[in-house]
Amino acid sequence: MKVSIKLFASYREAYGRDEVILELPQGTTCAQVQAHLARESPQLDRWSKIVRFGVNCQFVPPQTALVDGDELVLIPPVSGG
Amino acid sequence: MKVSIKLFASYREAYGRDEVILELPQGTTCAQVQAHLARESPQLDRWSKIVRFGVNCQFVPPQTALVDGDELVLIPPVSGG
Amino acid sequence: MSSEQDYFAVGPDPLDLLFAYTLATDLSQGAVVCMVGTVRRQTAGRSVSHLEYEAYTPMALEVFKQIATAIRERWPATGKIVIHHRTGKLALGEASVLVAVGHPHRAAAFDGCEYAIDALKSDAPIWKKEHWADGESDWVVAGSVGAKPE
Amino acid sequence: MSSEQDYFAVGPDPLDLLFAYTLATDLSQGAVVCMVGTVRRQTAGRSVSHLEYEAYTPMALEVFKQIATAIRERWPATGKIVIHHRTGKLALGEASVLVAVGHPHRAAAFDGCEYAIDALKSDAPIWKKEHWADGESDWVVAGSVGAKPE
Repeated sequence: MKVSIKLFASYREAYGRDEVILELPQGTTCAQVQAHLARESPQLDRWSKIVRFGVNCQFVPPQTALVDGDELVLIPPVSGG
Repeated sequence: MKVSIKLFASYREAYGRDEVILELPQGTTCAQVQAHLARESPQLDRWSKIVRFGVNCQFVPPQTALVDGDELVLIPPVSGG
Repeated sequence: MSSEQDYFAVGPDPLDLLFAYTLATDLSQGAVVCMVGTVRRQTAGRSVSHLEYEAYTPMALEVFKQIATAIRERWPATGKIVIHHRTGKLALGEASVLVAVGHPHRAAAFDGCEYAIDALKSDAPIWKKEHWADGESDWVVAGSVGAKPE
Repeated sequence: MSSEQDYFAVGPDPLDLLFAYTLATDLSQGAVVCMVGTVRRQTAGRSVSHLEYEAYTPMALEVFKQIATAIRERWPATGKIVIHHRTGKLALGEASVLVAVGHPHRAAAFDGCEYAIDALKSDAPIWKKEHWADGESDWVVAGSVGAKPE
């Protein structure tokens, strides 16, 4: 399945891009995507325990399975306001 | 001694004037002034228990004795804001 | 605590929120909280035509200063404080009172601003006369039927 | 609860307090409380040169809507809600966020407004990068040294 991953702030800088389109096996979870990216960019590791996930603009738990066409956003600690 | 009494809102309307200059014996207290005015305008009675007093722009207790030249304000329940 | 930064006013001119905000904010403030009280269409179910405010201005300004002092005692890092109350005739929807408080942190800005309006309503020598649509009018007495806590 | 009265925005344009206030007030409101967050000269003792905000706009707007729904559940008579957050580069003193809430009674307007900014700061997908005078910069992590609760 194809999923577009949106990266912001420290994730974008660590990974060097603001969007990644990934070809993933059915049922891959958000947490697994985070782990996959962290393997490629170890600096992402420092967020792995506190990153949050958004799918189609809604917060979802880390174990949420993604489906084809989903837009996943990895949300490092926010600091709006 | 001479004291100027300032009247506002329901007091002004009940008494028909916004200021009264009174010639009073030394040591007259704020509460006594209120009683004096209420004798002349019984409608003021309904406030007598909850009226507050200001002398020279400061809140003072009812038993405060006035001195010559003081500006006393009788403060019916306030409703600012 | 110097309070020359503050701005207190009581008078007939319409309130200016932007003016108050610009005054209340400066480079050390992280947050400015403003509260504006407006003339409501109805109070306690009775439809209002307009309001009239009367103030003993010199003492009201004195009370505003004391409110600012009290705020700084409780929230010492409070920056500027603006308290502006209108007098005279006010139509529906018009702003009757405006309070703005600046503080490096928002929680204290909220608390200081709410403290200011609550203290003003209990102590400032200002009186509100409600004129209802049915032609009747009366001075509001807090706690009486006509004056739900606003 | 219809929320078409609300105004939510995330974007680079400067915030407009008067616009927000005019939106938030209407004849049934007795009080409008606005909170404006501004770029402070210093955070945790380190002098700031400027800030940069980045947002995942579609989701931020979604979060704002959910915040408004939550406010109306707790304070049903809440009128209009305005939440506007800036993105891009901000100089010292500029407003980064503005929240305005109207309500017939001021206490609930204060509570709703404070709830909104607190919820925004914890949930909205918006990130702040602090650029300090010494040339260094970093994304703010709430609770870390660089980000005292604002």
